[in-house]
Amino acid sequence: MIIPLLLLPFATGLLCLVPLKSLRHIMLVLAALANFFLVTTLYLNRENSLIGIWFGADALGFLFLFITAILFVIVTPPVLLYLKDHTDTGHPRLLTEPFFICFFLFFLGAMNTAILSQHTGLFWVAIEATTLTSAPLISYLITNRSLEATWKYLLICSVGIAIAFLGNIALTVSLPVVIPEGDHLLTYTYLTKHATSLNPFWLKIAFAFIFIGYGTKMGLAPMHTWLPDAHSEAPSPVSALLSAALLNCAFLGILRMLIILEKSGMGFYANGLLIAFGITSLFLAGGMILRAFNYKRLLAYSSIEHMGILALSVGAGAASRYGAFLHAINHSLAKCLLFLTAGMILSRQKTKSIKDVQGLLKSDPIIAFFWMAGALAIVGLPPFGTFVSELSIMSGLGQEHHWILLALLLFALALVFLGLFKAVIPMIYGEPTVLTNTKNKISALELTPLLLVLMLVVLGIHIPDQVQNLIVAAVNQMGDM
Amino acid sequence: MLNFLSLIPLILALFFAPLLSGIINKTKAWFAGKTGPNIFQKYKDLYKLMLKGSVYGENTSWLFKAGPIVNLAAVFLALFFLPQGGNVAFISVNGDLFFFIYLLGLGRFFTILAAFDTGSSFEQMGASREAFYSAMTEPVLLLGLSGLGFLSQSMSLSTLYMHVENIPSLANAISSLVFIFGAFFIVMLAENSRIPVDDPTTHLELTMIHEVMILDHSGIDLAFIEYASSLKLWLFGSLTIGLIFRLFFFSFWVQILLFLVGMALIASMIGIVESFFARFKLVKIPYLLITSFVLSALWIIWIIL
Amino acid sequence: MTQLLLITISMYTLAAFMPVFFIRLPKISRQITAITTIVASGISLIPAISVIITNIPVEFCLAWNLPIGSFHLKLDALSAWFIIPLAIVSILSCIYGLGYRKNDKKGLDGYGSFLAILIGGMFMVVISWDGILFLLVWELMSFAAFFLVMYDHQIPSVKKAGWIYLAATHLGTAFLFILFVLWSQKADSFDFSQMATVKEGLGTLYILALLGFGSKAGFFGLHVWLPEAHPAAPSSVSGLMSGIMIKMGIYGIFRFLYLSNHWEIWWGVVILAIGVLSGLGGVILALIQKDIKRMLAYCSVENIGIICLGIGIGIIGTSYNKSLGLLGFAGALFHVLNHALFKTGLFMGAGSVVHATHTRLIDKLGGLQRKMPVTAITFLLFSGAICGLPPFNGFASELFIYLGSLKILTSQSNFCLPVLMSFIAVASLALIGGFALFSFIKIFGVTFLGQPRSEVCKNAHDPVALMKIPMLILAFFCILLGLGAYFPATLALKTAVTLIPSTHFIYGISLEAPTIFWIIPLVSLALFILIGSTILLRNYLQKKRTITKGPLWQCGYNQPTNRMQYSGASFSGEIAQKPLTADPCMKVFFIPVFGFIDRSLSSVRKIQHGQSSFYILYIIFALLAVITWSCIC
Amino acid sequence: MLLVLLATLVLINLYMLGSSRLGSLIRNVGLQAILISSIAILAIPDKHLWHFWVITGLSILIKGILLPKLMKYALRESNTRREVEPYVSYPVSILLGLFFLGACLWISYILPLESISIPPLTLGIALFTICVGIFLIVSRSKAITQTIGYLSMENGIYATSLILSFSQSFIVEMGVLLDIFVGVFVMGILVFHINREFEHIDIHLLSNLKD
Repeated sequence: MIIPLLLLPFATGLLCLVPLKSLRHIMLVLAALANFFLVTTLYLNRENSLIGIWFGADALGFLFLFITAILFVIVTPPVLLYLKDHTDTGHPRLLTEPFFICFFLFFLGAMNTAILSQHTGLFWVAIEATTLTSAPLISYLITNRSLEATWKYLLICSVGIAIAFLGNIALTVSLPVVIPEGDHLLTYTYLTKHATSLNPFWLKIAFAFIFIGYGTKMGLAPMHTWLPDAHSEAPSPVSALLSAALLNCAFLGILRMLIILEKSGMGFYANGLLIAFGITSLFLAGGMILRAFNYKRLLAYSSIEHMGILALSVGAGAASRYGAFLHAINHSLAKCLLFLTAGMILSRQKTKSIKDVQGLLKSDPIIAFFWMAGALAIVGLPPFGTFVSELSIMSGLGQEHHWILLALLLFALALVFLGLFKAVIPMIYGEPTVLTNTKNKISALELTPLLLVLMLVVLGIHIPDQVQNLIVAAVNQMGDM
Repeated sequence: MLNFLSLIPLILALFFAPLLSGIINKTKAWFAGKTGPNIFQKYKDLYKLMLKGSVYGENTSWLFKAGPIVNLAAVFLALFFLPQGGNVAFISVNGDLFFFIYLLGLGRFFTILAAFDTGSSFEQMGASREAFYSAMTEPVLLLGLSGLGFLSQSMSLSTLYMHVENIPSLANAISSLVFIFGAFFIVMLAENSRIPVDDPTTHLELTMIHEVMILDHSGIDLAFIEYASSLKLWLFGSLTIGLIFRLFFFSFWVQILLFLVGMALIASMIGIVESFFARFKLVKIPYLLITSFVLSALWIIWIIL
Repeated sequence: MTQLLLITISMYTLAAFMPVFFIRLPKISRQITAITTIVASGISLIPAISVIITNIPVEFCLAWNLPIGSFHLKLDALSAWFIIPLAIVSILSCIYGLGYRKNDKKGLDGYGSFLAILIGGMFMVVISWDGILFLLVWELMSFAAFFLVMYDHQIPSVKKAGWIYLAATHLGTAFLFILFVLWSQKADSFDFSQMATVKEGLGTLYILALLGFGSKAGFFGLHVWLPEAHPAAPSSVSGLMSGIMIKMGIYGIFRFLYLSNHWEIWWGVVILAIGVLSGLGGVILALIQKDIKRMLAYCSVENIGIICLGIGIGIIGTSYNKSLGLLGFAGALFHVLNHALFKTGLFMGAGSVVHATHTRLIDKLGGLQRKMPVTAITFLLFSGAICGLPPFNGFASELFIYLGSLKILTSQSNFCLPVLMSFIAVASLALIGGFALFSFIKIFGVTFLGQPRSEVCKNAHDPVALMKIPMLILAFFCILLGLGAYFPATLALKTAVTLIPSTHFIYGISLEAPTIFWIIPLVSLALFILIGSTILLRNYLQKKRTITKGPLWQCGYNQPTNRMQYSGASFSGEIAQKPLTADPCMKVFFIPVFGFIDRSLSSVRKIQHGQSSFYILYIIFALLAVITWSCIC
Repeated sequence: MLLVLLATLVLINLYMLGSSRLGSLIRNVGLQAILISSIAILAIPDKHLWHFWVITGLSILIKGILLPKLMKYALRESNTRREVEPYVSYPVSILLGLFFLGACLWISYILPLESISIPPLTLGIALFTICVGIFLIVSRSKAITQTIGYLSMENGIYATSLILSFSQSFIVEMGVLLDIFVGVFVMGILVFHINREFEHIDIHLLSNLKD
């Protein structure tokens, strides 16, 4: 079951290089659906899917697999739409359309590989692969800004991940006895089993490097610097995927290491790091959002903020982890919704600056609806899932007696809230600056965000048991030590 | 709850109320070394006004007519709650003092609205001043009365003013009454627009307060207003003098006699004050009212410590 | 009864989604949405009344598939007491809203749905018995209100108002988050019944509750959003917001007291101080406004202050000698009801004025009582009520609070804190009342009396029937509750008793309203008789006299123009020479603080300067920091 | 023999810090890769692992020959020959380089590495290579130089991994190599395009995106 899941995106990606355009598009859609289908089947008979040396699907993995698969299905139509809009423009491009789709699928494949890989080294390879496959997507249309963004993304992430590799090396050093030809030595299962017998000093060093490395990819401050640029310049569906799926994958790497460290009794050390960087990200994002001028960058900063929340709430202790994972899901959905909507706004108003967009409610109400819904969801208001997840994170903090953290979190959230709505209210309300009468009608493909809204509402009002089980399993995997 | 015996002082009040202004004017005249107007002048004025026709300002509305009537009715009704000379009032029930105060408020409300209705800037100016000063007198009154409530452990206007046995010593009681008496006296001056707050006999509209509000009323309406204001003077006078009547009680009739004498005394005291003081500048008046508030606060402190 | 609760909730939900079904024909959808909401509110009255009379709470619990919290509803006397004004006010403002929006050409807008959500949210707030559920519906309510405030978003100032409202409500809710997290952590459950068992650390919770609920109720200092949001919102909504939504904050405080089973005396002192501050601050600021709806907003602050005085007297009395507090609480509860009625009415009146003249500045108005008599009469009546003049309902509730404090005074023979506090309460109530009279004379006089001050009044006229009827009904209620104050007063007492924690409760308290409430109708009757007879006398005397109309006496000046009239500004000239526009708290506290935070935090933007080499350096430094941490740890 | 190689490596690193000519930088980074692989061949005790040879061979091929060729091409496209105005001037860079060398050696001596038979000197120099790479990325102002820096950093990491953990498995090594290859390839393409768009590859002007 795992192998087809791994191969599918790459295979279809290669197939997409065929010159038949319509076929290509169908292929993309099918791939997305098939991917989701495979994930589901894999989940349904997860009992008899044992975790091998290289690959294996555990509870955490399933959580993120599902997020990725669902989001991929949802962003596919907008991607096709985006490609359709930009075919005939003679604008210079980094990739031809076939290659774009190919890389897009490879990106998915890389993420799947990362999530499924059980081997530290392999995980590293996969994460680096996600960078390499997604970088070309960012500057699909070549402009100064997109090239710059891509360059920074590539350079900063590569350096960061290289640091993570040093972490892996330190991990091997921390092994008690060095047997040549021991592939299984660096699997997460093995490390978790023998966590107590690892050399604590080297383990700590390893975590330090890996945390910084994958933290760069995850977008924790102050390693976040690539994130606003990449997210603001990429085609909106791509930024949606970057922000909603990719960051989670990097987070997974940290989580898996965290399990090992907690097992070996260094939880305080690791969690301290998570909390510290989480708070930093929260406040940095808050400060940035207070005076944001570009709505896509604003969304990027809010991603940083939410990564901060995740790190903080995972680090705060067992009680708030349920909320953390729930929040990971909610944030992915909400952020995807926002980025897709941002793409719609951009395609109509042709500007990314907040003060040039006004009166969406009048010019195109449906977009305004999506935009407002996304904004409400991202700041954690009912009836959206984020409200529940943030609230349960807070109560978790309370149960762990982290009152200062709770206060800081609330303060940062308030900052983000103020900044966000200072930007969103003028965008939605008031008289529109330019009535874009050309593309006012919404094509059916653009209604996919509606799905996201519905999912968010469902998660906010009544969490389905399947999701419940998924999260509980993940929490247990974090917990049992 | 209803005390029919107290209808007697009530009726007396209705009769003697206009006399007070006569006494005041006599006193002033005596101090100024003149003969002054007849002591029953007010009655004559009222009679004359009753027989006059009225002139109504253009585009004044029903409120202009309603003002004097509601005011008179309210003040008249307030009289029923008023204990006179330590006797129980006609109506006495726990908390009726608030009724008393707010009835006066109702009357004031309509007088001021009537003044506003004319649309004449002078009357509106007077209205503003009246509203402002009365807003400052109300707390003094209520604070004083609730202080009495604390002393007499009771909640009805009549029982507040009833004679209390076991006064530790007369001196003590008197000394404790000095502040509140002062406070109430000032309130009385302010509420009834006497010097030094307001000069009823002035001829410059810009400096008037109460008089300017009724510039355009004439005939029977003016009569109502005049009568109401003399009743009001009676009310406040008896509230003030009543403070002293708490100290002793002989018998119903004696009390009534003493009470009438006391009212006459109050009137002449007002006359004395009026002949010894000049009218204050308008900006000074709030200070006077604040003084009265401070006095009552002092009294509260005096009694609770 | 339980079914009725669920039916009500589902009908509100239905109303919220109604416009979606009628997306093609906005006019129909408006009406149907409004009707659904009205029916729902009507149904909600049934259980409320039955609970108030029988005093048997209605309860409904449902396991909820959320990580925390459960769908637990409970309608007890306290909730019922708040539901009654909620239902009445919302029904009337729905009707009023129909008239108000009759001829604005907006197509489909969220008004109806958000109104339904707002009302339904308030209903849920009042009956929810679980912390999470409470917070959820609380947020729903607040945000529905936000969307309603943004109704006229083409006006630039409205956007600012909306943002200020959002900021205020969100910061307030943040405190509520802390409150409930802390509380549930002590009780290890979000269920109110569990929370009620918490014994220690209630003081902190109380402060948090005051901050959180106070920002919604508009305590002075936290009130800055009211004068922005109420004028910005359409009058049908601002009536609802000011009449009942800010009372949700009061409900929260009552509910907190209900759930916390031990009170300290300083709680009472604190809230009494808040009451004095809000009352005086609110009324003074109301006095010097020139915008009619802003003035009404500040006046809401003042009335919240009066309610707080009542609560303070209640707590102090109770914590001193069990049964003393009842009157204070009952007064507060009663005033909640009354204020809901007349404040909504006032906003409706103001709305009709604005609707007719398209201005909110009273100095442009004047003499409207000839053009719009119904509005004028009702407005006058509501003003009388809000100034607490007999025989209107405002007088009854203020009388209650007066009696409460006087009762404390008369039950203590020597000095103690309660005595001092009740003296302060009495004095400040009197002062508030006086100034309220002052400011409402100003508003009513300048707007409706005298002569028109500008052209805007030229073609003013009474509003359509749909707008008139609610005002008349409210006016009727104001008189009814004033004359027949005895019955609601008794009910208020009965409700107030349930507040007092069992540790404090003693038996043998008379739950009859004081006798003076019997006197009110009699005296009012006497008043009417007197007025009538005076009128008769007057007419008799004037019969054979000449009644002429003449020019006014303007000190002999005989070309007065309308613009020479006393303006609102000059009317309150003794207080402040010129009417102030910005709120003092805003100017002194909030703007500087927020500016500071903004400036200091947005300095982090320098980090993102665009030089990738330095970005790499950040990573290296972070790495070094982490390594040092791993060495020291 | 090993010592000679190490010394050469150090010298090359210092030269990379000091040289301004991009062509020679590229050549040196290739040389670096080859040297490190040969050091590995000498230093690693057990050479019987078949995949060890494959890896080494591949890395020499890719990092030593292929990538330098690619970068040369990119360089030719962007008609720049030398690094002008670096953030840190060359003499200072060299001094700093010496400091890095010292630091790395010191670290490699104090690290608790009981189970490893490699002389700390080798480790120290491997770390030094990493430092040089990072330093190049940070202190130079041309995109291509940053690529070179990245490559040299990777070389260093590769060396470190060979020295410290030969339990790294074949697949992972292959993956790493692939990643690096693709990474530098993409970077090369980007450099090419950046140069087309901006008429230069000077990253001073790659700073439009900021807040």
